[in-house]
Amino acid sequence: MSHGAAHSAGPDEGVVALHPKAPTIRLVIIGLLILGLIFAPWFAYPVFVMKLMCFALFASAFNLLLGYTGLLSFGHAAFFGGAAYFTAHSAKVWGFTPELALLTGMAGAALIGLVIGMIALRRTGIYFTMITLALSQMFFFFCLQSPFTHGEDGIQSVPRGHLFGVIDLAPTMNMYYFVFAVVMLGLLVIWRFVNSPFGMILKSIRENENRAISLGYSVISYKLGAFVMSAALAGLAGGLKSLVFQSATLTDVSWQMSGEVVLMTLLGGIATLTGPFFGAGIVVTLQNYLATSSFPVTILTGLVFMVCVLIFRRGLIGEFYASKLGQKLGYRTET
Amino acid sequence: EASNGSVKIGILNDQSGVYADFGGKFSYEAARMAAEDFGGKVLGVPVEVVTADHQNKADIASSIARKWYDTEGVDAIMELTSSSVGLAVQALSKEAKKITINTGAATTELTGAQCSPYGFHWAYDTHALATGVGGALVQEGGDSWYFLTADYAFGYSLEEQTSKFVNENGGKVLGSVRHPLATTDYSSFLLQAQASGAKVVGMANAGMDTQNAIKQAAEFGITAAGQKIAALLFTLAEVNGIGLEAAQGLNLVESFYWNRDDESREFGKRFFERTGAMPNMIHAGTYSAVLSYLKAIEAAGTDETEAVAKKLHELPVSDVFARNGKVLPNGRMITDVYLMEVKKPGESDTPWDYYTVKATIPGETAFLSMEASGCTPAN
Amino acid sequence: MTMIFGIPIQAFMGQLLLGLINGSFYALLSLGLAVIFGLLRVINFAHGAQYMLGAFAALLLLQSGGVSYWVALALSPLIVGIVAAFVERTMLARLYKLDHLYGLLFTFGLALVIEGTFRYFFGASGKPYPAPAALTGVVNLGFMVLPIYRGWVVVASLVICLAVWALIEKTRLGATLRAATENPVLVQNFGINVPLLLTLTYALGAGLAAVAGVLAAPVYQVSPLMGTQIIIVVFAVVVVGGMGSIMGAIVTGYLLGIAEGLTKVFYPEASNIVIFVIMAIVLILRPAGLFGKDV
Amino acid sequence: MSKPLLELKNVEAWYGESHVLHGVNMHVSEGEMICILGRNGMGKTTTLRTIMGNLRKRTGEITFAGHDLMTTPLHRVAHTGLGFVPEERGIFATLSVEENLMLPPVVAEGGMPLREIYDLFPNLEERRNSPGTKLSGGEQQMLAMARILRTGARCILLDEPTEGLAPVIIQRIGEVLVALKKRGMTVVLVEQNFRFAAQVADRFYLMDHGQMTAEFPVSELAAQMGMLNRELGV
Amino acid sequence: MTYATPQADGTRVVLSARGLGKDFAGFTAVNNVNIDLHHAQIHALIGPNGAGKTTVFNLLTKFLQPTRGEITLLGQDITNMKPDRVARMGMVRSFQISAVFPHLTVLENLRVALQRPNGLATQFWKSLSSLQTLDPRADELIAELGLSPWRDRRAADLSYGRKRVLEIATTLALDPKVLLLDEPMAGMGREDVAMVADIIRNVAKTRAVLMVEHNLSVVADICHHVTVLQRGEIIAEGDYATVSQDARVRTAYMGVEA
Ligand SMILES: Nc1ncnc2c1ncn2[C@@H]1O[C@H](COP(=O)(O)OP(=O)(O)OP(=O)(O)O)[C@@H](O)[C@H]1O
Ligand SMILES: Nc1ncnc2c1ncn2[C@@H]1O[C@H](COP(=O)(O)OP(=O)(O)OP(=O)(O)O)[C@@H](O)[C@H]1O
Ligand SMILES: [Mg+2]
Ligand SMILES: [Mg+2]
Repeated sequence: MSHGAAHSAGPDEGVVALHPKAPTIRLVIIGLLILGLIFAPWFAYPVFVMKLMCFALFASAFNLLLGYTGLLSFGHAAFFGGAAYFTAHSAKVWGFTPELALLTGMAGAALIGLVIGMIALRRTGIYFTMITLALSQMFFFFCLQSPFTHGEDGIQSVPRGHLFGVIDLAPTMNMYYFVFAVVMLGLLVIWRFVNSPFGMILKSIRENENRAISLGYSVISYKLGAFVMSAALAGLAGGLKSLVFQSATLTDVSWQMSGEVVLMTLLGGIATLTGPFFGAGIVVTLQNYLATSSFPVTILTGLVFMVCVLIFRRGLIGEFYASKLGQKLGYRTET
Repeated sequence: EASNGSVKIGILNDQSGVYADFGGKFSYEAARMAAEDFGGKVLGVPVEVVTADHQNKADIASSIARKWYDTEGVDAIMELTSSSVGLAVQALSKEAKKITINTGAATTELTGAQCSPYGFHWAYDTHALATGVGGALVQEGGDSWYFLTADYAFGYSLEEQTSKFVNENGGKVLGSVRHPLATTDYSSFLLQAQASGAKVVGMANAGMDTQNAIKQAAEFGITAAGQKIAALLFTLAEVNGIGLEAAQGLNLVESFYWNRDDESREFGKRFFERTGAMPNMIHAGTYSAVLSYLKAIEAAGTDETEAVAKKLHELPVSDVFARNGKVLPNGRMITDVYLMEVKKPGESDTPWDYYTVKATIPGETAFLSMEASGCTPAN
Repeated sequence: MTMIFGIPIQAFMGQLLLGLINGSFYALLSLGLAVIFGLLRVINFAHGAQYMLGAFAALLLLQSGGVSYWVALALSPLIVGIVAAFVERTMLARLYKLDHLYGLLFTFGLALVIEGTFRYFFGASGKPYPAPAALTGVVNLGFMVLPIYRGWVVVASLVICLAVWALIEKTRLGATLRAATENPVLVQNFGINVPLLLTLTYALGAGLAAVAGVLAAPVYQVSPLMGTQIIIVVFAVVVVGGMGSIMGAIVTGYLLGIAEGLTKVFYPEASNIVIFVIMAIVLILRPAGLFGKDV
Repeated sequence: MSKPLLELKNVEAWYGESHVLHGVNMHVSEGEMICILGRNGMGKTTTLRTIMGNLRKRTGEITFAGHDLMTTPLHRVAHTGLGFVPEERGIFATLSVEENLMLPPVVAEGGMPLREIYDLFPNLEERRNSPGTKLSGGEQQMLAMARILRTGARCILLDEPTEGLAPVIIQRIGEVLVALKKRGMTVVLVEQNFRFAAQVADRFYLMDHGQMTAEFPVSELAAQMGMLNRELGV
Repeated sequence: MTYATPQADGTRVVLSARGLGKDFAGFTAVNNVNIDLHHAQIHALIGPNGAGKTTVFNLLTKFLQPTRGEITLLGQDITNMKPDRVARMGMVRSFQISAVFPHLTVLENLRVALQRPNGLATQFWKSLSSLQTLDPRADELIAELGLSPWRDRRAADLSYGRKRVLEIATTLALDPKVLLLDEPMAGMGREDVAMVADIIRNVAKTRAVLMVEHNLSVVADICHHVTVLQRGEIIAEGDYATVSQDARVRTAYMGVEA
């Protein structure tokens, strides 16, 4: 994110020797994480893990933008919550099957992303951030007033339906593996996106925009592409969440939600693939845990934010990547 | 007998968000009072009350509710402030076959189209507020109205229902202005209301919106100039919040007032000792809900949901909150509600003595009948 | 009666004036925000919380010490300023050398903490604060009845805004501060105590928010949520004005207050989003904002 | 010889962990112009930055006009009469040319009035209202120097003032330096452009790996050419 | 020293600017500049600091929109085009302040440049290894510019001079028809200057080159044609020998001693 870092990096920064089996070890770590999720319902509460996965996908989608194009959006709730409404509405009112409903939500989010992106991308840095915040706030008021969202009540009792008209998603386990599959697919898309020729151009734009232009890249189109992609995937996460909880409400479009996703990403580690997962895990656990304690959630959330910014700027996974062990395993940190 | 060695009641509501003062932590206190007053035990097993803050987020509420049911042996969830949470948790509980008694949310949907055989609604709803304010106030002479309506579903339904009663009682609605949620400055709307010449300015909004609107009405001398302000959803806690100076003369509806009779005063006093505040209808309603639930378990001789729900439907409700309450098949508990007027600063002699009761609206009028509710039992 | 856009000119004037009053708060708040952003390059998300703190400080001073409104008007910005200075010194100052986004994230967390704490101790609905005796009552302006207090708000905000603008733009202070944000070490090499300067600036911005808070206390409910509600709108005001432009923030504050006021008459449902709509239009036509320099 | 105006004794300095200055000894008398020569990365810039106090991790003795600079707070150093023109020029983008010029507080009498500065650098007057960094590279260099002349500093530290400048400008800067010296200004010059330095400096230091390895007056320049050629590859 | 003479015979004009002008808030940075770039020729733009050389570059490459005048590239009017379009048409520039992608390796820097011409830019579904097809060409350029030892180092770790070389390499990777180099030798050591001069001479055999340079010996050495700018206007034109004898050029730019 910080371009300043480029200059301070000295020529012979302490380079740690790569562990000879680093790539294999990295694969094993990822594999273990996936296995953990497959068997999670046996030792953790499935709805909780589903929620965590939805937010992890949301945070990863957000990270796609922040981590790999350096754009901090403070309006991602619009895509997440917007898609939740679209998915819920199409499943409940139009009777769409879950996969179609999700696609509807995604398409809607992508469309909002296109509109917001076209306006906001005219500026960069902090200006961009403020504009996304304001535009998503407009969308919030739209949702508040629009009849199809049912205002304060929200859309409730959304049917999970039958996947492809066949598999009933009402049983928790069916839903769990559906969510698992979709989230994995989403993450795979993000991973591929980041590690693709397109992602390479994004990275270079983040590093030096003018140079990228002079090489003939239409910077705005690439940024917009990433923005829409991020919006669509955030939408996928939101839609999925509305199916898991069978409701879509205003909280998902509020600006506090936009703040939460920033927190998750920051906490986990910007520009790391697995970071958002851990960030989402911590935030979701905290919220659930604190709900039954007498300590106010907002205060703790705020404190975590402050401490994170002041001390663990790289986030959990980011710090690990930057540690000796992480470097040995061949993880690269961007910030 | 009780299934798993205890009867557990969960109080799930907003304890840190915008509705924290509505019921908030004090609802938990009220629930514990009820459990203690009942004797702490039912069917020989202890009664436990747990609580959680859903932070006004439906998904957090849903996950807590599921977790309570699935892993913590909670038998019933109550309070459930805010419509979205109330509806979400009731729907989920219907699937999980668990009882919910909502005392915090206003929407009639809970016992209407989205009703549930295990879902109950205590304390108040938009219909009761609307009849209370709309109907009773017109009879008092406030026959021309102008609404300040929060621009979302809750506001519309309050305005719509109130207008209906105003019209039915021979009054007239002169106009309304829809203000966005969370507006801070109402002077412009108030000026429009003033210009309309209506006798009553109805506030079809909630929370901070109503508080600010009322304060500013006092500032612009609306009440002083002879117009009445009627707040459609406002409770004792909030009157206390803005102070009598600004709230004087305000009309509102609650289904409970601590200074109603000796019994309620005694309850109020005990509640005050525990919380430092007098109870409003949500607190008293939650107390009543817990008590009724425990009575139903005792009567059923089991804490099994179907049986308890059946008893809850059958048994009359009679306690400090509801003296002649009964539960309709759709889960709506009906009881008297009261039209209040807020006293002038000079008239109030004891602390928290804020209301004069101007009219009592019988439960049958205040709440929708089963037929009119839109709840189909198969639903 | 003369009509304008279908409403009596009297009513129209009244609404215009109300808009101006509302705009006074926007102007004061966006001014503080612009000062902090323009000079420290920090998006002060805690601005709403500081506004709330100002109001609460006045309230608590009144409740505990019977401190009058006028004294509170001086004292509570001072208190908030000192608290802000402490936060800046111990925490925020460490973030200047990083990407500006971290300042935003930090103050976002700070806002959550402050608001959460006040909500925890004072509940959500808040407390009333009486207007000072000298300013109670109303005057009849012919076209409307104006509470005297509101008139005072307009005057006070205008005076404060102009004073701050002059302080920053008409003295060398402004240039020095801008330079200090760009290259603090070099400015120190020129013999200027930069850390102190930045601390004072942040305190000034926060103090301005607190002034707005005290001014607002008798008008709105003093509540932990009062800041959250207004801050997002104020962000939009600052963006429309051109971020970092002091004059832009002030003028746009008043203008948008009026625009919002008029919307409340002609299309009330849109009155909360009108500012965002204007923002979107302005950004399409003039990406740098009305008064912003193209950066 | 009278007591030097600026004196460094056995100064060591670090960037974090990396030890850059290894015992620098140097003295400059009032009204003298000395030039520090040396290959890239030998610590010339660091020496100047250490004098100004920008590197806080340092040991040894630095005195200037009777002040102990080791204990002087960063923002007080300028008030002792030292002016600094940094390597990267340090022009402020958000300030206009004139604001840039007026930024450093006047620390003593005898600074150059604005009029004279504009006469010396007409480009600056012409562009005085445009943003500082919209100036071309050369103009920025002029601005950086002009800015210090205004403050009345007795001694200026110049870090590679000719880098990236057109020959004609270099010449002008040379003239300015000579004029300043005539007025009694003390100058510490860091230069890569040997030809330029040779025309203006009174005395030379050669810096190598964080130490002064040679020192000679301009009169010995011819004699030292062989050594310099070896060391600098000029 | 070889003074290459411009061929007076009809060489192809690839880029032509007519009456080019640029005002910044009332200040005229460039005024009435006419430039013709010929195929296979090196054209130098020199002048004192602030004369407007970089601005002319920005105008030609459309990073700035000219206030006046028009520009034709390969027979097409590009006066109102976006800079990336112009780059795609085959006019590529380097920057005065070195412009590389600091956190990418040398190889990756080159790949980024090669991606677009090879149609591998927008594929977000392909893997990174699909970019390996670009490596042979990238390695060729790396070798050609003597960057092989640093192939897998991050650009940020290179010395200033190497960064400049890398920037030239990425520029060449696009195989541009017109090459604009802003002070390509600034900050380079002696050997590097010679090497880069050789490279420029070499690539210019098949394309037009416009360069800004303060190093007059290089200009004298490799440029066929020199334009001297002062205060935004052209004060002299011709080959180096002619220009360097011009009295105005001598006082305005070189100083009397030159
Ligand atoms: N900010 C820094 N952090 C760490 N090391 C630094 C820093 N700045 C400079 N150095 C190192 O300190 C040494 C001396 O650098 P310095 O800038 O003083 O050299 P110099 O003699 O001025 O060179 P040049 O002629 O290139 O300007 C070099 O090895 C350089 O890499
Ligand atoms: N964006 C801008 N806004 C205002 N003025 C500008 C802008 N860009 C350049 N200028 C001015 O235009 C003039 C020409 O600048 P330019 O950078 O083109 O000079 P140059 O010939 O490249 O000089 P140098 O050799 O020092 O790089 C300068 O006086 C500069 O201050
Ligand atoms: Mg140096
Ligand atoms: Mg240039």
